[in-house]
Amino acid sequence: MTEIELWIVMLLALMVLSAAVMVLLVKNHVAAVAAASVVPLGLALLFVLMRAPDVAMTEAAVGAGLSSLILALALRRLGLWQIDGVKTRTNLIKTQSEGHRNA
Amino acid sequence: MRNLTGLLFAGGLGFMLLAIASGLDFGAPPMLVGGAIQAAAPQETGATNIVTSVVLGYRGIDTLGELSILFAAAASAGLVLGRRHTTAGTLTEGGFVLKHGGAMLFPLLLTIGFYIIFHGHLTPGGGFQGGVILAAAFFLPLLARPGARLHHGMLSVIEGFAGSSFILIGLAALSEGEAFLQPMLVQDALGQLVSAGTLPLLYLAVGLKVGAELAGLLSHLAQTESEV
Amino acid sequence: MMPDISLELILYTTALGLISIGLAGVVLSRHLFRMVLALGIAEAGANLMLVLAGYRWDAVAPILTTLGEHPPMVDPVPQAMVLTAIVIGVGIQALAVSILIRIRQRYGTLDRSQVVERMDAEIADTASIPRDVSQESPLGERPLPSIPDSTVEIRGGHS
Amino acid sequence: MSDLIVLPLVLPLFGAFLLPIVMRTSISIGAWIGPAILAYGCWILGDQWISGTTLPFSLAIGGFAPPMGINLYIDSLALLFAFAVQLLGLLFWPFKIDQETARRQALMLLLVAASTGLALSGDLFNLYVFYELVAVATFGLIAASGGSAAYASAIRYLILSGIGSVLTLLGIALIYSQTGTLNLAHLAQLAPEQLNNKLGLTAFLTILIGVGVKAELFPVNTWVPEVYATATSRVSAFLAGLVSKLALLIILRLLVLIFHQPEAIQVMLVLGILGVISGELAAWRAKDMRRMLAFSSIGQLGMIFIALAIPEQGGLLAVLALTFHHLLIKSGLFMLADGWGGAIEKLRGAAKRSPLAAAIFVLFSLSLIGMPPLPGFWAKFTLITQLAAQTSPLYLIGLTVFLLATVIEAAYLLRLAALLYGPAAKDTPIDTLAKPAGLSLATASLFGIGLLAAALFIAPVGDLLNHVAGQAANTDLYINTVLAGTGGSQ
Amino acid sequence: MTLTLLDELLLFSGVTVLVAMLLGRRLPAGWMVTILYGIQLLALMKMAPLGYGGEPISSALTFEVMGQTLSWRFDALSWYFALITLGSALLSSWYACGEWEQRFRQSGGNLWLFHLAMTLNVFSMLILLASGDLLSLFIGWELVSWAGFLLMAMAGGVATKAAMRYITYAMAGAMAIFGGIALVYVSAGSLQYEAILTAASQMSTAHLWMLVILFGAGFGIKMGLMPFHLWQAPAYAETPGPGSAFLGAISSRMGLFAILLVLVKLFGIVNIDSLKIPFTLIDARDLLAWIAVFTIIFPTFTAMKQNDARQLLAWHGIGQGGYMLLGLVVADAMGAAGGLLHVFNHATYQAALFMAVTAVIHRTGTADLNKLGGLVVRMPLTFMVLLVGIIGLAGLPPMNGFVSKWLVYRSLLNEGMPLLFVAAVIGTLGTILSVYKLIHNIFLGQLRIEHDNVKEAPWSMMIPMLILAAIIFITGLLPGIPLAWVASVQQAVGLPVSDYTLGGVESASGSLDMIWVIGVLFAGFGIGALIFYFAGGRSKRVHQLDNYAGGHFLTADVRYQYSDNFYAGLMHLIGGWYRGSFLWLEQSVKSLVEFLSLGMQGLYRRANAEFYLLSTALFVIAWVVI
Repeated sequence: MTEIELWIVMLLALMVLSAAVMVLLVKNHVAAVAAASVVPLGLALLFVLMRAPDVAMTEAAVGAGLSSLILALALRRLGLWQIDGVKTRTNLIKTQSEGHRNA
Repeated sequence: MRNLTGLLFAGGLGFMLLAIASGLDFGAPPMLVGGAIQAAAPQETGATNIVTSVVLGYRGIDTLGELSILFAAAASAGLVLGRRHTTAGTLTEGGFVLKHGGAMLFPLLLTIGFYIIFHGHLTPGGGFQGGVILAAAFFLPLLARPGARLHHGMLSVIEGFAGSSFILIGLAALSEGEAFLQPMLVQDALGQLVSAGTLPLLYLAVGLKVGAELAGLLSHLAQTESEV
Repeated sequence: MMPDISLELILYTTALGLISIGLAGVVLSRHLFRMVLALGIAEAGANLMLVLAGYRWDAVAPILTTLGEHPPMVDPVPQAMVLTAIVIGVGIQALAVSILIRIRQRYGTLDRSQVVERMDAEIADTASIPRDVSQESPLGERPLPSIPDSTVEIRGGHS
Repeated sequence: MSDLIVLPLVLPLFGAFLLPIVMRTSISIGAWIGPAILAYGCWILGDQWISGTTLPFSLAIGGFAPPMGINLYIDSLALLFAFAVQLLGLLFWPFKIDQETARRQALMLLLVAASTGLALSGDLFNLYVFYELVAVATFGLIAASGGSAAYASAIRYLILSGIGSVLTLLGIALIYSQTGTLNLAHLAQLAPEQLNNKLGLTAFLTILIGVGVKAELFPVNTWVPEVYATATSRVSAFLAGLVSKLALLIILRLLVLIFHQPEAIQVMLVLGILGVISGELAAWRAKDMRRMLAFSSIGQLGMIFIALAIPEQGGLLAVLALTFHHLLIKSGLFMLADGWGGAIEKLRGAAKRSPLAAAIFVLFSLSLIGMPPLPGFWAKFTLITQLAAQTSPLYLIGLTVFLLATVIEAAYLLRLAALLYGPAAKDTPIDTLAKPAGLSLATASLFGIGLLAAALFIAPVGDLLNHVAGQAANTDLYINTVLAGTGGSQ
Repeated sequence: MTLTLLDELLLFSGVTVLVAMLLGRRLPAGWMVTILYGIQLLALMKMAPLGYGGEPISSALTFEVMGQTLSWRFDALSWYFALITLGSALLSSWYACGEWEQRFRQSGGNLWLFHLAMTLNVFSMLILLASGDLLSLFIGWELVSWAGFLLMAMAGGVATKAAMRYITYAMAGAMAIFGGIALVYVSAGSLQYEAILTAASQMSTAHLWMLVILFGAGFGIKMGLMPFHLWQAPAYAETPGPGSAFLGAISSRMGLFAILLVLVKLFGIVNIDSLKIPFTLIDARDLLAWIAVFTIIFPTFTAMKQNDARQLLAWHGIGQGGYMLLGLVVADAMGAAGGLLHVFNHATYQAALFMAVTAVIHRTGTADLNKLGGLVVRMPLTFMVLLVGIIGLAGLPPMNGFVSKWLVYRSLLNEGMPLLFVAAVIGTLGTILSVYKLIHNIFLGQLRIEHDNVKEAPWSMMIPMLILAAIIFITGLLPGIPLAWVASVQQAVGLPVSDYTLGGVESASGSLDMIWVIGVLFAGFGIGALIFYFAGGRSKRVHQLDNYAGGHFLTADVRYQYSDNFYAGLMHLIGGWYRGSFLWLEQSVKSLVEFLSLGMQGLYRRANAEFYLLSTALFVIAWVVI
């Protein structure tokens, strides 16, 4: 493993971890889903570096693509699709109102 | 207070596990089974992609279980969400790009999907990845034109036949006097499309099943009901 | 220059960090949807952990490119298992999400404690148990009357 | 012949995949597919038992010799469990025909297949896959039972079980990193050198907690009361009766074959004791029958965990006796709860409405309490003699808790029995009282008959269990059977 | 397989159960069952040599289950208790036939269940008495508990509540025994009596202590020893009439049987002697003796407070158990003989008393001591029986209770235990006071108007009562008859044997000849009568109301006899606090369970239970790993 790879791994690790923390901390559900899809994306890149192309493909297709799609569709049906985040005040700490459905 | 305990808890857990994991010999796995499989896989399964030979050969029953899980998840989701095909209230009509792009992408995605599935034993990729792409291919028009419905009947037929053909291929080996799911028709032509005998067929089954199930699942999730 | 920190540590930290963050998220979130998201993160961490189990220094991906002699390969078995695990994870996630949709539809909320409360009440109703609050939970734990949304939003907005 | 043992595992999957298609064309044909497959599975497994094939044997799937491929390990214990799975699947078959029949029956078939897999599989990751399949099928079946509460309990169960599966996966990853194999026999061979350390212990504990979710292990069993209260009785019966035992079987195998650390055993003992305390005490105040049964089931599983903490053949015998006893009893009781599931107060005088059901309830209760000469007594007797023989004081605590819990159990079960036989509440005519549905009652009586038969033939049953326990406790036999002639150790 | 005498007995008993089960709904079932009890008694009589030092008889039936051998056998101890069991069953069942049965059925009672419960009780008691190893002992023990529960609970309502309380206590006791059995099994490697006998002598003190506590508590609960006595009185009192006669006579003696078998015979009372309680002067045996004495005193004084005749008798039943245990714990020849003899004597007079009270209930419809009185003129025979019974209960000559109590007192004095003696005498004082309350409030004083046309009890009920009264007197006159059996029991359990004669005991430390005592007594009465008649002997029959109080003549509608709040002064002095304290103890245990249960339910209901539970789990991991 070359030095440059090591740096990349480090960056990816940082990205993945901070995205994971983001998922829990951001108030907006859409942002949370977005952050949640960054995690598998970063992981997929990591997997490539770990010499696991099959896993990387699957993680990208299933984890990043499909799962985000599912979550996004669900968000819409749950009525949590609030881009601006004015009404939605739900995260780890605050919970009460979860915003009204947009449609 | 609550968050503090939570963070302490998470940090402590992570640290503890890290302390444990640092005892592991990173980068030099024992390779007991892995090594043996690497040595034997090309001859036994005829696949150059050893992951594929593990997925479909050595751990074929895992894959069967996984398919079943996906099937169970789809069926459960279907049970939960019900069958009402009332529709399409609020999903906004896709724009021009989405509409026509979707139409153009459809054959492309289909081709890529099947390509990935069929070359799963030679190159990275295989049934799951290809299946997801197939699902995307079918789901894309749905995004573009919310009014369109997937043909659920057809999907479930594909799904059922794909799944059962996976098992049938396995049972065929059994009826030949071999073990269940034993690879058959392995050719001595490593690197060729036909080298792996029944493996690509299995992957095809996997791909179709995954594709059909995911497409069904997605369309279930996508349809909005008037009562919501 | 080589950074001072080893690859090993970074990778294990990532994997175990993801698991910890995910578990902490599941345990701490008050919103069911966040719990599902957090569960996905924890699962991703476990997958990474599994892949790490098969990693080998200076090895190539487990795909034969040349016949005959080949350089050392990473362990293919964990990769196969991760493949399985990923798909399992997404299946469960889809199911969870569809159940969430139903809950939201029925109860109008996804707040964990509210959902549990309503569920308990419903179980008691179907079993036709007389609801005697003072018996069910000590005084301190009785649910407070719900605060209208508007008040909360105002407070939430200022904090 | 022995190759066919794979069929009870595969055919239900096959049936499940095909069922939606067949149902689409003909419901009447489709309705028979499931029962037919299960009956065939029963026949194959029973035939295996009777034909006297030398047990145990190992069956490599795909023809790949065990450490490389996945194998099924069939000893008497596995066979017994597999048979029980098929039989109970048949007994708890969701006969109801409606719009969702296809899906529900398909899920049931998947559940049966996965449970069979749990009983037979000899590979750690494969066990994980089947475990997840059981979980997903269960979520579906719970949620399918309808009410909003069912959805809520299903999602809570799902999340808890998700935590469990993450922990299990972590444990598997740790084990694999250390040993490079997942085959149980192979692991058993390597364990004394490689897993007899902190890492192995951590791996075991993560798996214990992960799998413990289904086995109703103490800290991760909060789902139990709400799920059993909301799912249909048949599903609850299958879960409480069988699935929890199969999760237990995984732990049992791991404990016997791989992890011998005293700490592992201690933790399990402590958790078991806590489970007994929490379950039985909570049941004391339960106000409806289903939740009472659920809590009592937690307590009983706790007792089994206490038994599991005795790592000898005698302990295994106690585990098996308690397990199969609880399997019979709890399944039967949940069948009675189909109709009697409501508030306990409403059951006043219900014995007059349905004397048979009340009699069966009393029979089950007495056996659960451990009244001789019913089988429950022998199970408990085996356990306490084993417990008393241990030297560590922790076991004596376990013994004490066990005995006290039995008193509490007797108190609440008999309180219910006394209500049943008491006078009906005023201004409720007898005809309006609740009554278990005919089919459920028939199933429950079947279990009752089974219990009585076991009481009558307790001596041969005891010998059989002892034999099974002996086989299960024999690590060398396991290793040799699976790895024989493959030389796959290195 | 040839049937031994024991097998025959058990077979007959089983047949009785079957007959009660199959034919119990028909009217003559009572007679059939009674006859079958008679046949069982005959079968028992065929084993009579056992009562005179014969060799034990084993059952041909043995089981081999889970590595344990189950066997059954009869020795003198079993025979003696079986005799009492079957005798009281026969008489109670006889008593139940005829009028009582009809009344019971008319008032909505389930006669079938009654007969079934009775036969089951007898059968299970025989099984228990026949136990040949600890495991079969436990099986019999549980069967007796549950059969007793059935009999107690069948009346519904209050009875069911009392029975629930009983079964909770009984389960706790059974579990203590169960635990004890497990410990014994581990140290002896077997549950056969012989193996335990050899192992018991080598057990460590701690081990023996644990076993004594477990077995003592377990068996003591059944006996109603303090502080586990609260369940007994309500449970026995609420059972249908003949049932309470039967239960009161024998049921709780099963506890004594087990104590004799396990603590006395297997562990040896001498071994128990060596268990010192640290920092005090007393040992385990003294502890048992003091428990026995307190069991005599407190329930007896509680009995004094009762206003329901059945409750009063039932409380006495608990107190009398104390005498038996006391005699056995002293464990010299006389004391043990007294304790064992008291079992027999108690069974006779307790059954007679319960029957008499039931007869009163049968005729008047109440057992409330505040609502009765003066019945002696209407039910003279019943009065006689009750009188005989209470004389026996109080332990006065010429009835049999005197003999056994005398033996116990004598041995206490002989062995130098004056404190215990004084305490036991206080108990007897309480007994005398309270049985006076019983007979006074029912039979003496003013007859109530509503009871004016009450008749004597029917003959179907009268005959068993008279038989019992006769037995009470005869065994009082000739205590040598039961003492012979008692002597062989003493021999069988390894206690010193007393030298008995037909009229009592004959030993260096004290002798008693009841023939002489009674002779003197009757001679005294005779002399008194002679003096009376020679001195004029004028007596006049007057009507009860031919009397005046406060200068007024009485009329039938005026209550001049106040039976309410009997012994008010005494009650004021001692009342209340002791029984209340035990109730408080019981309540607090129950509340503790309730509280914990609430907590546990809360644990399972918490919305974020995962958090607490998972973190506990992870702490466990941390604890183990680091």
